[in-house]
Amino acid sequence: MSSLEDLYREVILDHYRSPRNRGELASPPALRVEGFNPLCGDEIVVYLEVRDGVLVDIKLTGHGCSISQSSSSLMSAAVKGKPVSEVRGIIANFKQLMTGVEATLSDEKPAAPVDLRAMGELAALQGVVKFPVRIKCATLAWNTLTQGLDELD
Amino acid sequence: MSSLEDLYREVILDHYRSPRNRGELASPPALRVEGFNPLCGDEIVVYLEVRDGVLVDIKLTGHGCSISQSSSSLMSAAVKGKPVSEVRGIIANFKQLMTGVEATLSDEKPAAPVDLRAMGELAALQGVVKFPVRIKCATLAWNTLTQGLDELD
Amino acid sequence: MASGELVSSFDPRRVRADTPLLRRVINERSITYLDSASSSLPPRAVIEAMGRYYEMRHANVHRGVYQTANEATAVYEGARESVASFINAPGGANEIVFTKNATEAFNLLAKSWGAKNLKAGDVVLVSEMEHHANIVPWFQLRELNGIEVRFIPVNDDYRLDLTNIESLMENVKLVSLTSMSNVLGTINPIKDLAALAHRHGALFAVDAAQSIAHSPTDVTELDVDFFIFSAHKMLGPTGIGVFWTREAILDAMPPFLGGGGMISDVRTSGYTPATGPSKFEAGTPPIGEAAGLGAAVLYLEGLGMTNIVEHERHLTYDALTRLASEFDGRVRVIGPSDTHNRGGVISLDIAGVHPHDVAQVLDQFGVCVRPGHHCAKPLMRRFGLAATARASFGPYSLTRDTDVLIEALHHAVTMFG
Amino acid sequence: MASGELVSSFDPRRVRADTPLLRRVINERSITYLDSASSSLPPRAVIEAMGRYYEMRHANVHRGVYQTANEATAVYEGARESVASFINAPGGANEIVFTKNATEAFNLLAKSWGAKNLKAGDVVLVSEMEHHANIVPWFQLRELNGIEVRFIPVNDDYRLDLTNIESLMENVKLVSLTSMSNVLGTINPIKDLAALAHRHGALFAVDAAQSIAHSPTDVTELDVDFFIFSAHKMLGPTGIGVFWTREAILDAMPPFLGGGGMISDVRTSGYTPATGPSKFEAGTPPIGEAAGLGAAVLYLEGLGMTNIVEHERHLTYDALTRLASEFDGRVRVIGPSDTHNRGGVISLDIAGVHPHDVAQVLDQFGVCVRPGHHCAKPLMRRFGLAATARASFGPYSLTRDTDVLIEALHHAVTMFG
Ligand SMILES: Cc1ncc(COP(=O)(O)O)c(C=O)c1O
Ligand SMILES: Cc1ncc(COP(=O)(O)O)c(C=O)c1O
Repeated sequence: MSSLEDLYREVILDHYRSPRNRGELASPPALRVEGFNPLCGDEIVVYLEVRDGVLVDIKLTGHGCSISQSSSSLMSAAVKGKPVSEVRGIIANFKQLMTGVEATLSDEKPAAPVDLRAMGELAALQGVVKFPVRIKCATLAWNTLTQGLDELD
Repeated sequence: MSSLEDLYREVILDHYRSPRNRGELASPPALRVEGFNPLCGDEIVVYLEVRDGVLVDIKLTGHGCSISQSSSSLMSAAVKGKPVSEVRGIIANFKQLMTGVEATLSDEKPAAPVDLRAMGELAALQGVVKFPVRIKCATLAWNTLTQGLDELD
Repeated sequence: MASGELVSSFDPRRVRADTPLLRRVINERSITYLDSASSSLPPRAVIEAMGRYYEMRHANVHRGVYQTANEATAVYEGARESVASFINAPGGANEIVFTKNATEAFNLLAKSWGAKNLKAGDVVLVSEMEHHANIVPWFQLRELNGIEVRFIPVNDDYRLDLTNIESLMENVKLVSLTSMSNVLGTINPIKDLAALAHRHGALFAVDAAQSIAHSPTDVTELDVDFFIFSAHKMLGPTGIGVFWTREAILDAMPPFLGGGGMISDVRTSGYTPATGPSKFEAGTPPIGEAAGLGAAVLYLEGLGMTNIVEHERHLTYDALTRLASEFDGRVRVIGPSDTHNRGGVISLDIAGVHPHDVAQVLDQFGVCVRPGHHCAKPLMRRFGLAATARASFGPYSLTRDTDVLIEALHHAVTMFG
Repeated sequence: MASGELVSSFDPRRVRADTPLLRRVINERSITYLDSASSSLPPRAVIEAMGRYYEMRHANVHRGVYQTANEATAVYEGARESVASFINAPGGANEIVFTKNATEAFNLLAKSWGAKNLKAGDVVLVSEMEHHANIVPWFQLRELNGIEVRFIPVNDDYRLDLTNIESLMENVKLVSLTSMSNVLGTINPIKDLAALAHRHGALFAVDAAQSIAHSPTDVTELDVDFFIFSAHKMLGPTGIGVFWTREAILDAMPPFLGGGGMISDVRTSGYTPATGPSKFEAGTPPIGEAAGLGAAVLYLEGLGMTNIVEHERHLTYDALTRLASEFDGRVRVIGPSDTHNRGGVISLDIAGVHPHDVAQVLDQFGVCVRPGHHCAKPLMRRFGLAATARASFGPYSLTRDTDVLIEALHHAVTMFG
């Protein structure tokens, strides 16, 4: 069962049971972005408030599996209050954590390793990469956030 | 090669090379009926003249393989000048010669055997039954004739 | 298949031994396959029939004169005969059209028969428990010609709500229903509903994808008009489905896909369609697949469909009983709780555990269940669910499978607290 | 397929040994298979890939979480990757749609892309040498929306008559041509014609059914817009075909068949289609077939497409030479008489012997040739023929096959005097 426990680490189960930054923001002024994974029906709504280049607030609603829910909760905690440029960096890092290993699975050269220490709690999602079908669950919130930031640009 | 020679008996090759009753009849008064085998592209046109219940004249045009052509030639020779009721009997006999063995191939009980002596030259087409795909070639003219007789009824 | 390969009295362990995939070991446990509603596992006889076909007889069908072409044609047309007799088609093989799957068959129904016979305002009556295959083609037809697609509601007891069926029948030209829900396991009263449809002058189509391998079929006795299913849910291969209708209806249907094989003539100015099932089988047909389907039909007939019904009813009863008693109400079955008019498809909703996670945990025990909306989103919405985790039985299933399922479910429930 | 199974330098006898069907004995003679243009013979690697799939990994794809479902998905999506790289699709696997055969792919082209982008008066330019698969769907679209279907004539030298091509291009929105005629063997100048079409603002579709297994393919280099073929003509199984187009075009195409798998949402009020190739793959896809197709691509790549071209050109040259010299003009080849831009498809017209009879006599020698109109009736009419007897080569063909063909043809000619 070791890889299962690797997938469902305590941090993940904790964020699943007690999601951070759950709720809505009035929009406007906040931006509301929807994400949807048609394959498994996971839905997410991200509310973003950016002021002076800083992501001052973020809230999330939606439903989905423990991976998509905890990933969105972990994401919100990681990006809230950060400058947008820094948020983009965090997103890029996280996506690489997911894709680097995807690439390894498909026999390509692994991407440069991600600095896991710098990722804090997010690193708990590392176990997902051993379950390629779940990667989409983990990245849903992140893709939705990216879409929101792109819209604000 | 024995079954091949059974298929292409001398009578068949003879009727193929020198088809009987080839040509057209003015229609009206004659009836013109077309037959077509979409599978192999064989085409046949049968001209019928029935007076007082007798098939007084029959002519054929069209093109096709040696089996369809010789079968139509043999048919024309067998039915020409005969009362329609007798023609229907010849058709039934011939169809049974073809279907009886089809049924045997598909594991059903064979139909009652056909009296081959009564069939004269037509019996030469017996070899066709060993080649199920060619049965449609052999019956094309006969089905077309039946259709014509039905129209006249 | 030689008759010696047939089992004379039904024994699921024998079926198990016949099914190579059940030898798989997954995460150090024997596989527990509980996803037959998605796709069934073919027995060796089916796999070998296809292998033999490609090794010995493969050739394109029709118009071939040489021996292997005749043999391939015999395999293909023989499968048509087997299927016709399996469902007791009144007109025999001439009424059987091979498609690529049940979904294509529904598209054929909607876009050939439907496009010709339905006009704006005509109603196609389906139900809230239909698979998307029996919904989306009707929506597509609606875009084309303005028909109405009407839904029979589903009751809280997971059965069709027929209270207002008479008024629902207004302007209905076709009733198209699943014989068994792929989510709920509910078996619908097809024969009665077909009679009702006919009384209202409507035709009746059956989505038999779920029932075909799990109960005896007799379309003549059911007195329905269209009957659709897929080989891969009846121990056969992917890539082939069946569309049945009465010969008279089939003959009057306009062509669907165009190409070789479905024509009787083509000129630069136009074309004339072929007659019979060929008209709807454009291009090189699924010949190897027909070899597999034919073997699957023989195999199922060898098991005996009534034996399969009995066996699966027993498994279902046992599983429903244990699921109801073992989890203190945390595991909810989305479907009828008894085995009356109910098949072996068991959808689960587990408080606090997402179906995706359920399936993931179960996979660690080698248990194969399917999470998701099961291509029945209207039904999911009806019950306020995004997804379920679905376990389903086949003739090779044993109570031992339910044992492992329950063991693994306990683990999932504990894990997510 | 393990790389050890690959042949490093091309040897047709090795291919022969790999092909189980070539061990057949027919009428006491070894089979002489000369019908690869109808359907090719799969090597053991392909048959075993399918068998292994059903024995080890079969499950429905998509949405599965358990291990075999993931493996089945990997097989299916892996085949998409292999095909994309085999034809050098610029956008990779996302541009590959699996259909049931080439014919369905043409229907997808006509009824999805065509129905959306073509209106009354727009012209689809095909040629007199097209297969019905590239004619009938356009006729069907014409019934729907009044497009014009225009034919490039074929010259007496069995090649496209391009004299008036500039004026033929008037109002043309799509040129849809075969890369190689399945009757004449003629190879058309696809790259030049695609450039011409683009100059006139038209898109360009290729019917590659005949060329795919007989020459290297590079859709990027050809700069075409649609590319269509079937697995069963490239050593693969029946039941799967390929539709390729650029990602941007694919994304803009409306759905075709409706059902599960091609949606992103379904409500009782309507549906939202999925994106990517899934949008066009309704229902359970041909998964076992994809396993076979993937193996076929690997096998062909192992042989080397340029090796195959060379080999078949040699066989064709030899056969054409001998057919021209041995029969005192009684045997006429309907197709180019040299091997310049010509593949190994040889249609025969024998004075006084109907093609059906030719094929029947040849069958007695174990020789498999196909009689008929080859689903190219407009071409047959153009040359005043009802049918031809067609011999065609594959990578497993040898000059020995031509020896037997010629021996048997002598017998036929003698027999019919
Ligand atoms: C040139 C050509 N196009 C299209 C097709 C159709 O292929 P399929 O029958 O596999 O759909 C064929 C083969 O029959 C062909 O030879
Ligand atoms: C009830 C029902 N109808 C239709 C289908 C569609 O079958 P297929 O995917 O083989 O076309 C399925 C299975 O997916 C089903 O369960």
